[in-house]
Amino acid sequence: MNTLIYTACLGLFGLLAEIFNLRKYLIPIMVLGLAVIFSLNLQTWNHPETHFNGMLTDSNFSTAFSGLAIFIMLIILILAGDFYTSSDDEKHISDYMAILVFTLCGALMMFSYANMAMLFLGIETLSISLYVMAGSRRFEVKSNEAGFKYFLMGSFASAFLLFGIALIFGVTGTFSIDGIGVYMRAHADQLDPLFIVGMLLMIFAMLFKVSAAPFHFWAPDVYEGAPSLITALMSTLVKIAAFAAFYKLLSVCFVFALGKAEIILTVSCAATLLIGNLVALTQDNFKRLLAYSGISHAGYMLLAIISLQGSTDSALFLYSAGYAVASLAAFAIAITVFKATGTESISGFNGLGKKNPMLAAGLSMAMLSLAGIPPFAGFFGKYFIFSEAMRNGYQNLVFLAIISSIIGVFYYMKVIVAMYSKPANEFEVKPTFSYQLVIIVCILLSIIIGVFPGLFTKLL
Amino acid sequence: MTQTIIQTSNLYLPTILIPLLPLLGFFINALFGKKLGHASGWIATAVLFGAFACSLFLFLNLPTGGSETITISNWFYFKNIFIPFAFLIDPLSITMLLVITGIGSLIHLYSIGYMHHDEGFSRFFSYLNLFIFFMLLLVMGNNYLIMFIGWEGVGLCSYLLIGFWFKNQAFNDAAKKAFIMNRIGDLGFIIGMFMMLFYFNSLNFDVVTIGALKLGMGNMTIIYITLFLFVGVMGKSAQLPLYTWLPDAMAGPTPVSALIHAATMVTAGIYMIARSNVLFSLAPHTLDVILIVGTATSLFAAVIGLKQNDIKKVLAYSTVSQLGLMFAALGMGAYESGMFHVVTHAFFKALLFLGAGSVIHAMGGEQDMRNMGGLGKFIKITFATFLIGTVAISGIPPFAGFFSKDEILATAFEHNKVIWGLLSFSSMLTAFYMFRLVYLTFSSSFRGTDEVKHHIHESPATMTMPLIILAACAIIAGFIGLPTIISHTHLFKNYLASVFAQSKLIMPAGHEMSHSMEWILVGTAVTLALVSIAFAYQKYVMQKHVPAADENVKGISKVVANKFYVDEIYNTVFVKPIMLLSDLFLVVVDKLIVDLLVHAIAFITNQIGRALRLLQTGHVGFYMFAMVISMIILLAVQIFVVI
Amino acid sequence: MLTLILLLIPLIASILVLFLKGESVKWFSFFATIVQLIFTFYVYSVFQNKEAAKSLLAINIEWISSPKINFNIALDGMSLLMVFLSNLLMPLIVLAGFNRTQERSHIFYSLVLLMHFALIGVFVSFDGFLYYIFWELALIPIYFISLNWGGVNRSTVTLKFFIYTLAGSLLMLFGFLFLYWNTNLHSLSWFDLTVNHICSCKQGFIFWMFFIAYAIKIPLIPFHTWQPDTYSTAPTQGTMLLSGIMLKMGLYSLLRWLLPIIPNGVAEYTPIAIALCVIGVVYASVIAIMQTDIKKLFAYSSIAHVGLIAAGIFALNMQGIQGGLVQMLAHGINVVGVFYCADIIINRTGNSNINSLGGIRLLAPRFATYFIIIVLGSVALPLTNSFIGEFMLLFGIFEYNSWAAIMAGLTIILGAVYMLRMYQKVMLGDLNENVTVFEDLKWNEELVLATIAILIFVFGIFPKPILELVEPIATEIFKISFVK
Amino acid sequence: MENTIQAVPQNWYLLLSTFMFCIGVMGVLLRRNAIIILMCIELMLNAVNLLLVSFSSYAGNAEGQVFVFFIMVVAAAEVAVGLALLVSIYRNIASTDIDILSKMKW
Repeated sequence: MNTLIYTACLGLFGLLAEIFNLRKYLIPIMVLGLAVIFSLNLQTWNHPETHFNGMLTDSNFSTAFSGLAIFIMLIILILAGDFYTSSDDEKHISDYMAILVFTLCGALMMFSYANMAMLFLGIETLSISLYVMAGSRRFEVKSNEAGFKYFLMGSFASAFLLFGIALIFGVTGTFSIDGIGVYMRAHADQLDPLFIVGMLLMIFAMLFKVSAAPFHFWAPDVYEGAPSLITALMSTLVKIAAFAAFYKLLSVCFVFALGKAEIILTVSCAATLLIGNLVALTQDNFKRLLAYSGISHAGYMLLAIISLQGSTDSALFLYSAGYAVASLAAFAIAITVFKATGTESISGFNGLGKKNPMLAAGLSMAMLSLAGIPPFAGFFGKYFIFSEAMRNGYQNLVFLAIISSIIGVFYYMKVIVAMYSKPANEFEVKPTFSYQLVIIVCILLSIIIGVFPGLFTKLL
Repeated sequence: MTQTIIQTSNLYLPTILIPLLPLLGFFINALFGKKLGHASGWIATAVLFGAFACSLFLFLNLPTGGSETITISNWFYFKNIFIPFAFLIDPLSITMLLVITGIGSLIHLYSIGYMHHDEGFSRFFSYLNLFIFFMLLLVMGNNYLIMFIGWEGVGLCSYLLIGFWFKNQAFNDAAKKAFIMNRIGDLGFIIGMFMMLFYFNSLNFDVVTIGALKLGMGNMTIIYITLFLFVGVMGKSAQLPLYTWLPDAMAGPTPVSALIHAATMVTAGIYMIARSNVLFSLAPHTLDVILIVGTATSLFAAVIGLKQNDIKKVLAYSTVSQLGLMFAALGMGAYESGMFHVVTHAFFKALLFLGAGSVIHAMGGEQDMRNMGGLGKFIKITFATFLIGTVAISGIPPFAGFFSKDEILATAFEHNKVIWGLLSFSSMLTAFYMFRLVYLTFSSSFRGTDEVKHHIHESPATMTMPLIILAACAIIAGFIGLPTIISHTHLFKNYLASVFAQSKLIMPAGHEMSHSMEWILVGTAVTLALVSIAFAYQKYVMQKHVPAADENVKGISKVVANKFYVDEIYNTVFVKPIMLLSDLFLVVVDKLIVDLLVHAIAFITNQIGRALRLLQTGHVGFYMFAMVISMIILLAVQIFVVI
Repeated sequence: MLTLILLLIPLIASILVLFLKGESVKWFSFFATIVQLIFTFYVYSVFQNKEAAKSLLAINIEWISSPKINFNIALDGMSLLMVFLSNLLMPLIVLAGFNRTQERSHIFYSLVLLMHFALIGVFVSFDGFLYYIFWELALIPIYFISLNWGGVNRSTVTLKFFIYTLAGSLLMLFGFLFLYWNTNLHSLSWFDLTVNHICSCKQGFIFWMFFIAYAIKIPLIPFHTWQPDTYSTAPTQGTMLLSGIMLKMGLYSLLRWLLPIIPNGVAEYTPIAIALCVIGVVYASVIAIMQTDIKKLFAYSSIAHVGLIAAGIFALNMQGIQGGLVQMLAHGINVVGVFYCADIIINRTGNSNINSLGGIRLLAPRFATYFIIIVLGSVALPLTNSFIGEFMLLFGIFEYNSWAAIMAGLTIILGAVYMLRMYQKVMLGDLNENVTVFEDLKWNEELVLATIAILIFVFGIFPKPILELVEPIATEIFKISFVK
Repeated sequence: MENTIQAVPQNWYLLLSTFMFCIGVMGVLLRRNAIIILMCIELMLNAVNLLLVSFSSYAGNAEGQVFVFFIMVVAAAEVAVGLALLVSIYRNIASTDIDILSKMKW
């Protein structure tokens, strides 16, 4: 709870910084602040507490995911320093920073909500900030389009979420997720149809938020159009927050009625895996490629959501962490390359292996991690999720996931092949210090998670 | 699981020295040959004489009818099967040892002169030594696997030596052909060994023999084993249908032809059957097969020999024919007769080849008899020794070939009259084409160019010495096996008796042939030989007939001269289809079917991706529409299917 | 502990080599591999002393608690043989590169050593999951080696190779997961899996998951199409790694992770597996006969040879298993030899078409001698290393089915056909106009080839130590996997 | 205790708000003008509000009504952001037709 408050304060400070003319020092201060918050967050470890009359709860689940989210935001803020360099950006830097931190607030709420209201608020805080950030390149039509598409579809989906919440409230008379859970346990065999419809509507809305097929349409367009840094944010923090919220929703509220949603979840999971991987095969734009890859990752994570038993939560966490570090490394490198070459196409990476071997090696490792190849974190995430799904008897889905991972390797390799075997283009690519730092840290983390996955699975 | 055997036998040292000496010679020549120059030839010859001395030692010291197993090590084992590295010394192997080391050392000596000007001098001797090593392993091993090592090893050396002049691709082709044809046989040998392993759990000769005796007469297992072994033999001893490599093998230097392709290696098959005599005796059907194959080969090769013009090719076909004769003997269960012919044949055929080598040496490399003639005047020693060899092979008493051949023919007469007729006919042909060879080469006048004529000279002493020794042997060797009509002690048979004792028990010999009958047979054989010699004399000396140039040969002669087109038939039936199959596999199966399938999967996946991609139209209206529609469908499915 | 050191030496060397430059890179790598080799001999001496071995060689600590994964490494005869093979070949592979100049050689050798690490890991892992990690890890360095230092068309070829093998291994992963949750011990430890078999009704399914993975890696037809292209495109040292050691992973895995784990499944599908292997032997041999590209020819010949090994293993008898192990060692040595010879030829003449080569023996007699020895080794001439193995394998197949043995035995003939044809066209005859100069061997090349030639004879003449090394474990595997 | 809200049976509220919600959805799907779509989304939210209020009233539980306030606040924020985005789009492409916004696809 404290984490949330401090983060909100940090956001406010960002807004106020403009007044004190602190633009120059803003990012370091924010980064420092987040680092402090990160360590404060650790204090809630093993101190489960409930706040605000049961609106928020701190649990190890929320602490772990909060830590991850804060870490991601930390990285994003470090990257932001060298990302927002144009004069227009300079002017708005404090706004951007503040909104980014508010995004984090939304995510934190989504991790620790204990009430539908907080879930809704969290999602909306997160989303609204992102609508703004996605459209923040005011003079670029692409950015506008991305922001507006995201906004339209996001609020459309929110309406379904709300309608679902309302129906559930109507049946159970409470917004508390524990209360709903208790109701469900009591009425597991004869559930009110209204309740089921409400639950399904909520699931649909959450599927939208995690960009699962067939509600994934927004993701590629928005990822492509949004500024690269925001794409990085969306593909990591937002996705993880949505999944954590979704997981919590299902595991606390709906766990006894999951049979009623099984077909939807299974179909969605399968479709997400296939669509994400298959369409990604044909992409030339790197961001769009990562968007589809993100969709496919949503498919794998859905597998964890479907299994929802035993240590699925730690599997999900490990997967999220692995996915996040790899994605961040990939985006950090991609942003550098985009800046140097002025194109977001994969051809921009041509010959990177010769021009800047370290960068190429980093991206290769990131790609291998995303593709799920040991010893990188991505592999272990997948492994645990598959293992959990297998344990709970979803062999066919696991098999499908395996097949789609094979497909997935194709397009990750496409990038690697471009870097190492295509003739180099003339642009010089040189990452700034902060980017180098981020890349090294993320890759190292990816390997560390890969070599000692036990450290992370024991967290939950 | 290991057995330790302490050797106390006084035969141990000479036994292991026999193969070790040539091996040592090989290493010296292979590693330091370049530096040694011509000394390497002498070293190679010396080690072989050493081996010969050791063999003689064994011959003298092994008690009559005894046998000794000399174990070097337990080579390896798996399951309950132990394969020792051990040598078996008994009369049979000593016979072979003497032939190999004796004739081998003479041929080495001869080679010093013959190869004197060749740049690969030391290489040649290293190969020869290696060959002797493997050949010795072949005949000394106490189990089939050691025999097989030698068996394949001699094949390798044959390959290396046939293709000795590797600049010439035709020679290389011949070498390759020899190796591959031998390998076809080797597969049969290996399968035979597997069957022995499977049924007897051992490859040792004694164990296998005991096991086979337990299975009894006419058991299908033994028939299969022996048939497979015989496939191996067909390859190594150039029997129908795997004989075609031997004439081609004449591409190698002539001493090689003498040593490998006449005296020793090609008789390995006879040795193997003689060694496994109990097995074969227990499989009468296999013996019939051997008899038929041997007879057919003998006749077939003899016919082809009639029309060959290359001096070495004639000898090669004669070798094939003689080998056929030996197999016919084996097929009738007359193992001693077969072995006897091996020995005598080794002498006179080595002599003939070396003589031919001397001729070729004199002619400066020319091998076509049409370009020779009248050489008797120029190279007298060669002529004289060659003539002795020819008389011996033709079966004129009292030369060596007569005795051994007569023994076989006599057995054949007893066994089956048709076979006897065919073999006699083949012998007659042999006498004819051998004398044809002699007349064309040595009598009448020289047909070559003046330049060549000027060059003709007698070979050096290193070459003529072996010729003389071999000629002497070719004259006297037959006396170790005098027929019963002359003497009652058949030295050779008695010496080998212990080896074939068990076979004799299994298939008792027929009644003793009457002396008068045998005299008639001898008379017939000699008469036939003399008639064909006379016929040859009439045609090639009186009429001075010279074979026509290749393009003028017509009709049946053409077919014969072209070896019945067997090579061409093999080419069309086996080689071409395999090449075609290879291309088919690569282009159709590999590239088109398998790889296409792999690529098709990738392609289809990609196409599905492309199709699905179009769903992403970019219109936010469509997106929301799709969302709602899929929501409705999913809801409907969920509600109506589950609830 | 010793096993761990064995595992760590290459890993540490792989990291250290990144900081070096120039010639020192090669020397350091060579030094590291030699140290590793010497250490292997030490381990072997410890291993011979069976009592001490158990505690010194095995490590078993928990790595991840759920799903339970242990860091379980150990050595038995089979592992030691494979480790020995890797460590024997590694110095040769490094040495082979001494007279070649490579861009960014420190990365190259780092990858080579990393590969070494992964390969050792595969052979010493006794936990299925750990094994899987190393199995996959081995793929990455070789992929980058081929991609970066490969020849023409490298991006497509290596991609195909990567995806193909990865597809196989993911199926294997599925198999492992299935195994884990469907056995009642919930453990992937080899020692548990071999005792506690999964219900035989599910074994057939797992068999295919594993079999396809291994069939791709080995490769058996019809999963082999990645191999000829990859072998001919990869840089020589990569090809040596791939053919010499990496494909042994597949064969080793058949013995370690297929036969004893799911004996019933194996027994059920053995006929199909053997049929595939034997057809592969003949098929690949026949293709090799008409190949003109020297590296592809060797690639197909390798398919034939490993097909034979796999067939022998699937024959499920002692001589098949033991012969397979012996032959793995032999094939590893020979195949590295032939590919190195091919590389020397291609490097000197710039030509890999056997029809436009010829007469090299005239210019390089020493090379010719080594080459023929290696060629004879690979056609399994007696007293060379592959003879005993091939003999036992064929006998194993024979015991299973005599017709299969006769079919597989055709390799004896066909092997001679294509190998001698190749040798004749490349080395013999008169000089081809494309070959004008051909320098005889350099010191490092001679050292490599001489070592290989000596090894060919040493293992051919003294097979007993190897057979004895693998006998206990082969017996164990045979006992477990033999189903009536 | 009767109150004005409860003068109407609860199911009617449910039907009405579902109906309103569906009108909103149809509007979003069928109209092409961004502003009208925005309005339709507001309509959907209001349908939810109505539903929550009625449920809250029938259950005698004020939580629902509190929730409505949250929704209203969020909706206001959303509209503000949405309109701002719309303005900047209008500046760039001089249109509010959502179909023109299809630069990014496939």
